[in-house]
Amino acid sequence: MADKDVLIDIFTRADLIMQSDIRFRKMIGSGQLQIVYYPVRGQEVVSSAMMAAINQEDYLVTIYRGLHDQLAKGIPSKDLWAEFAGKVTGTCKGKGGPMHITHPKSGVMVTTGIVGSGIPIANGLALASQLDKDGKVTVCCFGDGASNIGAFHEGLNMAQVWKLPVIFLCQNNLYSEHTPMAFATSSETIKQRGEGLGMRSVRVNGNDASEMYAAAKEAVEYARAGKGPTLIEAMTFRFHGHLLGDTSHYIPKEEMEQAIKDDPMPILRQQLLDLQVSEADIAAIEAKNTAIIDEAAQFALDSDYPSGDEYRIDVLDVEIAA
Amino acid sequence: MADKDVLIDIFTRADLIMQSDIRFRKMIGSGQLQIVYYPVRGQEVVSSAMMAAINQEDYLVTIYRGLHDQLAKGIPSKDLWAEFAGKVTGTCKGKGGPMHITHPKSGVMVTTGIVGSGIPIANGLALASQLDKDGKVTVCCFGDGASNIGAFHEGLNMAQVWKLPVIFLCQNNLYSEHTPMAFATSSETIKQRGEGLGMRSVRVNGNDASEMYAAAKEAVEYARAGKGPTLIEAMTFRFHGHLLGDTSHYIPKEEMEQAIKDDPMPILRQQLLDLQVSEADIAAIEAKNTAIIDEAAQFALDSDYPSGDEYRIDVLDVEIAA
Amino acid sequence: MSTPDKKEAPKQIMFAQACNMAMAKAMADDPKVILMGEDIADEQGGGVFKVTAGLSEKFGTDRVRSTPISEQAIVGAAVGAALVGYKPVAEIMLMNFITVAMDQIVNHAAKLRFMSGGQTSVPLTIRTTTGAGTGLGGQHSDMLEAWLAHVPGLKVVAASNPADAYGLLYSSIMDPNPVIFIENTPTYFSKGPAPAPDHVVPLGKASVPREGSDISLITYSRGVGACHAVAEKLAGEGISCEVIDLRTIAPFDEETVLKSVAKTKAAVVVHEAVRNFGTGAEISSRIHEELFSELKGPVGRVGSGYAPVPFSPAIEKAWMFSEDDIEREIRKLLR
Amino acid sequence: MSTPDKKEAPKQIMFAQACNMAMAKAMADDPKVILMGEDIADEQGGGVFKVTAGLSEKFGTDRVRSTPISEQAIVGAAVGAALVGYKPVAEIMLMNFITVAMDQIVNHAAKLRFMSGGQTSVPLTIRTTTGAGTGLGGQHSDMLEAWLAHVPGLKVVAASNPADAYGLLYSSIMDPNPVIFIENTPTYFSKGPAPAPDHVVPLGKASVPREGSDISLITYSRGVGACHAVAEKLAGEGISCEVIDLRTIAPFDEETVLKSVAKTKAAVVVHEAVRNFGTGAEISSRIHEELFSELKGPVGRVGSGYAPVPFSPAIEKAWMFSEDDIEREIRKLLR
Ligand SMILES: Cc1ncc(C[n+]2csc(CCOP(=O)(O)OP(=O)(O)O)c2C)c(N)n1
Ligand SMILES: Cc1ncc(C[n+]2csc(CCOP(=O)(O)OP(=O)(O)O)c2C)c(N)n1
Ligand SMILES: [Mg+2]
Ligand SMILES: [Mg+2]
Repeated sequence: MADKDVLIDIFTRADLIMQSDIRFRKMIGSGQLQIVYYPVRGQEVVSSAMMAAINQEDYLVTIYRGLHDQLAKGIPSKDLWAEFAGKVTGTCKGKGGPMHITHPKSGVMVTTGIVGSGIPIANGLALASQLDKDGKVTVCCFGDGASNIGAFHEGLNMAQVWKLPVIFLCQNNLYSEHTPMAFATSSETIKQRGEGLGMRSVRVNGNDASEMYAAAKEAVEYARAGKGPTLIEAMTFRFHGHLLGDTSHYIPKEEMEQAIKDDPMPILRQQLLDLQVSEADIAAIEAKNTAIIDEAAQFALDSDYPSGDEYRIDVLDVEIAA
Repeated sequence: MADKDVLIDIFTRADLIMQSDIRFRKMIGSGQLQIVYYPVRGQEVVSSAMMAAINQEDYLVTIYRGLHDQLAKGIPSKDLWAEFAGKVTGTCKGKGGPMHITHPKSGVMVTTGIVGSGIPIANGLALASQLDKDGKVTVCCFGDGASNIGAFHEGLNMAQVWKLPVIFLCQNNLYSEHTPMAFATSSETIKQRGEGLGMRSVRVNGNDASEMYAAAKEAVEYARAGKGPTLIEAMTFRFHGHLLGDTSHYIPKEEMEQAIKDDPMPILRQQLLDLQVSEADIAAIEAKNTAIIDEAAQFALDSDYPSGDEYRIDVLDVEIAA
Repeated sequence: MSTPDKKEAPKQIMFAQACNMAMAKAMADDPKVILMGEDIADEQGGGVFKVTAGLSEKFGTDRVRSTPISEQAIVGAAVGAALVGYKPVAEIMLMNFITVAMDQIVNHAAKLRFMSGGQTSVPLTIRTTTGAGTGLGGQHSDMLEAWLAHVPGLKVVAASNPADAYGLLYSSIMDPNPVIFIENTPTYFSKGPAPAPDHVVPLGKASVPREGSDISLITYSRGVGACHAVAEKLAGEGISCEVIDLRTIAPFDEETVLKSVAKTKAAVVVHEAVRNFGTGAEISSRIHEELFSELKGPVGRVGSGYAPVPFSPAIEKAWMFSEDDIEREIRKLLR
Repeated sequence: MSTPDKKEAPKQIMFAQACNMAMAKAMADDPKVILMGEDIADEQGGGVFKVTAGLSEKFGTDRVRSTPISEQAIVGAAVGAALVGYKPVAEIMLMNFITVAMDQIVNHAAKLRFMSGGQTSVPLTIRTTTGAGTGLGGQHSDMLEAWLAHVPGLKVVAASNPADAYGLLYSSIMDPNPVIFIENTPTYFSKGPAPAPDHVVPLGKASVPREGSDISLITYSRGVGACHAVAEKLAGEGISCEVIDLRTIAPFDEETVLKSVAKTKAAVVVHEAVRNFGTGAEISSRIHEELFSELKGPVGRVGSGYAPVPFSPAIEKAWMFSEDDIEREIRKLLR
């Protein structure tokens, strides 16, 4: 079991993620926001525990389903919400949107919408750290389905050959879009693929804060010590389908019921109570998160859209003539 | 030890390959042929034993370094030599050249110059056989370096998920161009990568005719029985560098000396003698092969080049207007 | 999903439905037609846009195969099966994802017939969809047809309405050459007259959905709707626009294009793809090369701006080709 | 291999050598310049064409990194390092191999600056080489610059002589944008005057290696040599050709091109790439759009035929763009 304050830290991040996910789905459902949204409910603890084990200067590369990773890594909610809403006050001035959230100040270097493509890029960030000897690690998040694409293989091989300080965090939620893992994946585990590539690989219950945190810490120390990359296969689940509107029809009823029983959030909350964190203290954390989201959502709604001409800016270093 | 007649069969193919390779290098060296050539000397037994275990109707997909595979599979030497020479009498009317030898009559469906790209295509051939229940197997040849590219990973995963009747023959000659395997490959073996993908995988001395033949036979039976693919990592060596002109400066002297000691051809020849195949019978096989090559080489030199207009034919099903 | 053998086809059908019907007919007509793609079988939802819905139930999962997320493996398997007599239809979910499969498409599908001296061929169809305007952002909206049009050995097809989609997709599947069939996500669910079950549209033939005398608007896919709208508007002012729907982008129907422009003596080429180095440049060049002396003025080109597809609606709209752009080009020419 | 700091540079150097010297200078000037590619370090031979020979010995294998055969991983690693201040130079051995790396090039290198709202940038250079005419066949000879020119956010550069190669490659490496630097295998070992060590050629600026008054020949890479040869020949007949070497293909130097054609009133665009949907179409279209009424006739285009690159010399020659093609287009215009 991780220390109390570590678990509080993880819970604080995870609760912000959970509440943000709920709020996004609510606002999209009510039409206040019109965006394609990839729910993260159920995967909060994986990224919260991972990011609790690294620092702000460390790098993160993630994917379209990245809200949990981005918030856990520390992107200010206002900037993130504004970007989701396509506002000029967003992290990317509204040009990238939810699928391309970027915020170097928080170490969030790339969010990609192409399955697997973050992996080779993460190597480059890690290579820079290795050459600069700046002690940073790079965390690269992707899903189980991504382990079937070529970039995964090329990226892991290169990272291992070069002993790069990178952590490949495969968030195995057992489904890629509507495809169950076993249907499209030749190996029983993703861990096994990392081992096949000669990489230090572990498989953990990503929904258990302490277990996930321990695995993350170990991988981070391993990387910072210059020993090379680790593949962490973190078992988790997504409760609201691939993207909002997905009815999860393809998920067997029993599987869903079990997953809900194993929902990491109430479990982690109970763990805090068991560690004598008072209901009041927990409620205070939750209230603070609610306030952050209230402010961020309002900020996003109130902010202006960028002007159309913005499309000529940031294509190259110089503005493109109209 | 494989049966005598099997070994004779393998030797007959392997000797044709060895003599052809020697002749090609001679004719290129003397300027009679001006082509980029990828020597196969040293890898004769791997493909001869593999192809001795399958039939003419079975499919082969191979690579730029494919002369040994193509001859072992049974492409008539005249057609092959003429294509190497870019003549209209060649397998591909001179349009493909050495790097794209194709001869469906012999089951040689694709020769590609792109590392790893034959693997996904081999799956398609095997899928057709699986759907047609025609009992054919597809053999897909590639090198150790190809195991670092994405297509290898995607292809093996799909083949295993679909249990395709395909045999992935990785001819591990320990080098990719001037790069030793260990320098660029994160795992100690290629076999290990197949296992990481949940595939039946074996590693054999591809230069030992009996061992290679046994592994091939097993894989073929496994595939024909509908059990799925096999990855065979066949250890071998190439004596004349990546392409003709390569001095092999990057190969340690001792390694090269040991490889020459282990040259599969004299060893296989001696095995025949040990099995009471007479020197005269062996000499007859060699003489027959020499005659085949004499005729093929002459045919290639005597044949005409295709006419320039040929470039408008075979682009689409209909001829392109000038 | 209705399929051709249903007694009477609906009067109006959606674009996505037309594609579904074309595949159903092709599969019914030829047992060698098989489908591969991510989540395309009914167990996996019948395609993210439901374009293949019902087909695996009807024809079985041997012929309608959901795949791993492996575009190289998908296209490669389709190429291999095509080499030995199958007519595979590979779905690349979104056009931006062809970037991971370009080797199989360009170095293999397009070239194997030629490099084998005609011994083999690749009767493969790659279906993919794309299109901006709905906030999918920089990696899910690109129109990349210009790349494929530049590759000898590939045919590139894009329909502008359900009936054409039905007739063109069927022809693409039956064509002995590799064909890239480009669908348009934003108009997947817009309706049009249903085709007769035996409706076929030949590849390489453009259509002239609107005849006119003052100027030729040459376009395809979603550009056709935009050109129609502008033509309607300008008709009020007595400007008569002829609209040419290329339908096959490469090799394109020069005869129909040149015949039209020889008549109108003016042309604007319109597409959603980025204007710079887009397909419009080739079409414009061919018109100038053949009809230079007869033209009222230079062929106009309309395309989207020089930028990745922006996410925020305001920027996306400003970046994207528009009816205003088309109108401006027309007026520039006819002023 | 000589490097800039050698006392006196040789009078004549080879193209490959110029590229080597440019990388050596960039690495000496900026510690953030690193090289990655297959077999590029000296242990692995210093590159299959020896273009990087000596660099790992000089700058160490931390900065000159031989890689696995993994083009996606190579370009991806270069993108990642570029995001945090490095100026990586990734070598893709042959241009056909970019087909396996197009996702990293197009969806990432070209777009990350824009999608991040300018928070990040990708000062990356991708060196690659290609070119037909030496019997390398269908998968090792393609000129694919038209694809990359169509991608907003990428610069595409090609030099026609050693001095330009030196000055352009140096500028490409130092440029804050992703640049594709296209070398030409068949002319790697042809010589030209050596540049001064501090010779720099700005991106986006074409050169006018030969002035003329009757017609403008607009070209790049190997097309420049061919245009010079034809210009020489026709000079004898009193036909005066101006040769424009674009040097940067995208975004290209419209000002220089239009200024030249405004003077000569006639133009032919020449490149080795397949003519259909090639870069020549964009350049031709831009000229027509800006100078239509001043032109003697339609801009001519010369490119290679609509086919994969054939292996057999006889077919390859017939397929490939040629001096005869250029001459024919010129005469067609000036007759
Ligand atoms: C190269 C590529 N192919 C297909 C897609 C479409 N797609 C987006 S998400 C997804 C499923 C990915 O599943 P997984 O990797 O398990 O991540 P998860 O969504 O479960 O978090 C697919 C197929 C894509 N974005 N990129
Ligand atoms: C995608 C791609 N990248 C690079 C190359 C250049 N190349 C040709 S052969 C080769 C080495 C391949 O080594 P290996 O797979 O071990 O096969 P071998 O040549 O040893 O038989 C390389 C890098 C290529 N043809 N295709
Ligand atoms: Mg998943
Ligand atoms: Mg090898």
